[in-house]
Amino acid sequence: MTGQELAEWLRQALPMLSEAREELGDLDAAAGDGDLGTTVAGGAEAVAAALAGMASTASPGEVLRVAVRVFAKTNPSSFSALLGAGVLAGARTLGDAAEVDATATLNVGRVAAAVIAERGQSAVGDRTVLDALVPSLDALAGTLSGSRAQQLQAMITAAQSGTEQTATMVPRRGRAAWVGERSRGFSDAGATAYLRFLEGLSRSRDRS
Amino acid sequence: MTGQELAEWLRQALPMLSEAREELGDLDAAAGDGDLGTTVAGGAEAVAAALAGMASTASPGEVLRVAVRVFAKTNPSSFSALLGAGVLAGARTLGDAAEVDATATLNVGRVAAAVIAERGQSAVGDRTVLDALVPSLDALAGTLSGSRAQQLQAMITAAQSGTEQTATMVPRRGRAAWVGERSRGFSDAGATAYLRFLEGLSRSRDRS
Amino acid sequence: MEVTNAEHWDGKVMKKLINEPESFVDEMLEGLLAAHPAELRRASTEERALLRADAPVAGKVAIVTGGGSGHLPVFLGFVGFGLATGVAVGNVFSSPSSDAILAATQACHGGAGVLYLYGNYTGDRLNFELAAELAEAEGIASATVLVNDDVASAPPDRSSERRGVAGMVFAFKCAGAAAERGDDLATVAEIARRTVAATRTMGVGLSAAVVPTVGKPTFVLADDEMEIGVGIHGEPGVRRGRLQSADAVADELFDGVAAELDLGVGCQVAVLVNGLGATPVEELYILFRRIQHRLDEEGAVVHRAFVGEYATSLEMAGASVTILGLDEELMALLDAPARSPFWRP
Amino acid sequence: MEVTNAEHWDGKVMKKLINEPESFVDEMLEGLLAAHPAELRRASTEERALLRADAPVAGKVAIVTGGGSGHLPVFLGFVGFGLATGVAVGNVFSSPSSDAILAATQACHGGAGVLYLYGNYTGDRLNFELAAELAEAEGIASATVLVNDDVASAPPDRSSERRGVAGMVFAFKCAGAAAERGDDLATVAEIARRTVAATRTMGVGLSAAVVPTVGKPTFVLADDEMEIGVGIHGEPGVRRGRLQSADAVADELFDGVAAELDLGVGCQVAVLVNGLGATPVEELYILFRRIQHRLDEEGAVVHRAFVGEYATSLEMAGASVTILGLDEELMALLDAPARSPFWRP
Ligand SMILES: Nc1ncnc2c1ncn2[C@@H]1O[C@H](COP(=O)(O)OP(=O)(O)O)[C@@H](O)[C@H]1O
Ligand SMILES: Nc1ncnc2c1ncn2[C@@H]1O[C@H](COP(=O)(O)OP(=O)(O)O)[C@@H](O)[C@H]1O
Ligand SMILES: [Mg+2]
Ligand SMILES: [Mg+2]
Ligand SMILES: [Mg+2]
Ligand SMILES: [Mg+2]
Repeated sequence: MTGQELAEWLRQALPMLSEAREELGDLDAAAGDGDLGTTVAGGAEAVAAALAGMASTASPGEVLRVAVRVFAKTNPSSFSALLGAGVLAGARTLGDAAEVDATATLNVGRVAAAVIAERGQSAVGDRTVLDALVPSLDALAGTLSGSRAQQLQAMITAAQSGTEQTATMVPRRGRAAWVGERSRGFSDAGATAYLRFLEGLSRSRDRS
Repeated sequence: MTGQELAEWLRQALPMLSEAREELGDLDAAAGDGDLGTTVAGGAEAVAAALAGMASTASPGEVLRVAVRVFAKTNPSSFSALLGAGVLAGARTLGDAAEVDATATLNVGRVAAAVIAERGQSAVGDRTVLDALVPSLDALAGTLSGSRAQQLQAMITAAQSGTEQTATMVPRRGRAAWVGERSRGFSDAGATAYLRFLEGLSRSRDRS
Repeated sequence: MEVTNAEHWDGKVMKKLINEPESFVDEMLEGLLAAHPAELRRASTEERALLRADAPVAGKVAIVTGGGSGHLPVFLGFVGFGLATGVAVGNVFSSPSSDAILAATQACHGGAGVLYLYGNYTGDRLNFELAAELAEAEGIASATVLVNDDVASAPPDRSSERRGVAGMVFAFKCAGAAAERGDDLATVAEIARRTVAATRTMGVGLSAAVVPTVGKPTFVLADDEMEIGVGIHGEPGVRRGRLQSADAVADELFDGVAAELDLGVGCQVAVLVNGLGATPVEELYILFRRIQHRLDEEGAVVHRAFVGEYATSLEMAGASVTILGLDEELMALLDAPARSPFWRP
Repeated sequence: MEVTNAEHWDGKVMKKLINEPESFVDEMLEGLLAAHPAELRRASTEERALLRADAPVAGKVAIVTGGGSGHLPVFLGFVGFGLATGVAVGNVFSSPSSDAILAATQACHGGAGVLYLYGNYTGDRLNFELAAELAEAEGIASATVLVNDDVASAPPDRSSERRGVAGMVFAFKCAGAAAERGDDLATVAEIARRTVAATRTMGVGLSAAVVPTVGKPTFVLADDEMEIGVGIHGEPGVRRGRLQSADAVADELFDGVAAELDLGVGCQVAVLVNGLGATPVEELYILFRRIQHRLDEEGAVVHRAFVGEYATSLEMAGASVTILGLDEELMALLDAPARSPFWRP
């Protein structure tokens, strides 16, 4: 996939995040301060605008860098700062390569997850975005030889089950940690945001 | 009637004003700031306590002076200040006389109404307590030869009709004046308070 | 411990951090005096009369104010150096007693007379007049200036009936500075009168206050309504309408106020955007932004801006806009030093 | 003109004096800078970085703070002489960007290093850390002190996870005074750390705030409920219960705070009773009254009391109680002169 194709794919996936504004806000409110809907939906809209204005010659790494910088800057927060640091580091693994494939994507994801865990001092099981991200990368690793549609489906299935499990976890990181037991029954907002993003990518792919 | 009889009569009449707390508050809120329920009910309770503690030898003038001073001091406001100034001046006409009759009462009322009108720069028709007070004094003047029950009934009838008429008047005095047309349909709170007081006197008389 | 303050209306509860509603004012005063012992004290003869700690100030005109509680910082927040000398404190939204006014007068009088400076409300006027008569009988000379800055409370030709709202802050400040610099009673009164004459205010209410002893709101606004011209006791305003944007509201308040002031190019003004209680100060700055734009259009110069809570109505949501047209002398008096627990120099 | 800010929930409308929810912060800043032009300015490189007008102050340690909007006077109200030097402004209840923090850092740096002093929130920490790295690369030395005064947000053994609330006001004041008197970076940081270590806060919420871009409350309390231990973003507290009397609430907050302080006979403390936004200051004084009684019982001496709005949560009703245990040096720093649009000397 070229940079231009990646930009277009992302651009069509982002409206899914706008649609999730209220869901994400409510989930974040159940455990934290309720701003994640604004962070994610507002960020997605800004990113879509930035991508629309990008040169068609941009590399996939460049596309990711621009997208995540705009996302992190639009509505700074824990989620966008962690995601920003993670994806920026991940995008560095792509260098200036003109194309990106599933293996390269997996690298980006692994690095991003590691940076998020390090900066956030968090791990799988702490009720964060990592509980959806890490299993989805494992699923991608298991379907590297499959079609893109198969890969995405496997990632979604894994992220979905990871996200559902967060509803049973007691949060240990971020604002949600103070709430403890109270958030039980609600999925983690960041994990849900990531799941919706994957679903957006899948919907965008189906359309094109 | 002796001072002691007057004190007892008043004391038994005052609970009627406590019962009217909400009605008076609501009426005052429709046109002003809604505090008349507190002023009148709170004042009545304080007066009842003060009367209970009075020497049995107090003259009717003394009873009135103590009652109205306590009333004015407990919850200072337009109504209590006007009533205070009016009744204090009225009570002065009684001197140290050991008894008070209907004619003397009429004098007290006339003086009180005049002082209220002067201090309040108001007249009958301005949608104030005067619209109940003045007609009720006229009624008393017309039944001076009747029984006390007849006098009181005539006063109530006149005060009632005067109070009802205030609902059609545009206020020209006090906080209510700013509301203008808006208060139409609601009786004046101060006039209603006076009417309830007369009703309390009648109820108290029936009981004793 | 069960709550004692749970009056119900429409299924709602009075949600306040209070004890017995009847002790609201006295407990508030106790807390206030404990918090500011170096700045405020009570008159020895009366609980509801408060003074700046160094009163009486010998040889200077004393300014005595007062009114109902529930408007902090008004009234007692404006007792201090370069401001009012003493205050008589009423129940919530009710006049102080003439006893309290007289006690404040006696304790404040420094031999140069007393200016009574307060809002134009019948109840307050009646009690202040009575106290003034009694003080007079004791040989204390006094003058009275009523603040009537609220343009929404009566038309211009009946402006003497207008109520006093947030604009009284400017009157305290200018008259207080005049008294502090040693002006005589007639001059201090003239300054107060001049300040009031050049001050106009108009407010908007978004929700009503609940008086503790009443236990339910004085008025009810629908969820999308505002009351333009509301008074600081929740008195109904000039119209009730659908909630509008901050800029549209600021325009309506500005127009009401500016219509009666002489705002020419280069004229100097002081602006006060006042919160009524529950409205965040962030919103007040959004209102001020528009007022500043409008004044820029007129060519008027904002000499000083005040944005915050100065005259509140308990937990009412809403705001008011006050403009004071300044001459050279008022400008100097406004800038003169002053200090109270609620006023920063 | 129709209102643009009428999001509905449960049949209710967001009742605010705002324009487009998205412009809330920028319009607020525009109004604020217009109102206080002599005291505050923007960094030339970044709209969301504000500085005291005379920054950088050569040779003195700069203090840079920041955080989400919606808490006025926190954060930007504590930028001024004897307080913080600059501030990075985030969206409502959200972290400022690292760009804004870096811009504030560059514009504030007077050659003696920068102290980052802000509340302990993950998002803020991540962005401040990034900015600190970038500033470091430009040769700007920095130290960081996180404020974590809220006892309700984590147990004592996990106090490093606690969030920063109203107590940060004391940290700004003491560290700001240290910087102003010329202390070096290590000393200013030590003062800040010492202040934070001696500061504890606990709050109560009676109603929730509505973030303009969200349009509905972050949480919903029943009409007779309160949230003990609520955070300044409306984060749930330690327990939810029936509304209680002011004295009972003050006792619960005092007990939570005092348990971790060494309040002996004769010890000196500063007390802050802070309003969260919609609660009338009268009620804060009623709370303070009880806190004063409790401190009297302990034999502690209230060196200074602050009662009012310092760290708010938009229109949330509620309050918090902060106590700072003072040593000789902190006492002097707390009393040192300071000035900002929100801080009176
Ligand atoms: N320390 C952390 N490590 C990993 N993920 C985190 C961490 N803290 C928060 N998150 C993720 O971010 C989401 C909340 O993001 P956001 O609302 O931006 O936080 P905040 O409002 O506290 O700044 C959580 O649902 C979680 O998925
Ligand atoms: N100027 C006046 N003259 C005569 N009566 C008046 C005057 N002003 C008010 N009142 C009476 O007092 C009542 C209101 O009293 P109150 O609630 O104490 O006034 P406020 O709240 O304005 O101090 C009115 O209903 C009216 O009957
Ligand atoms: Mg959040
Ligand atoms: Mg009234
Ligand atoms: Mg308030
Ligand atoms: Mg407020």
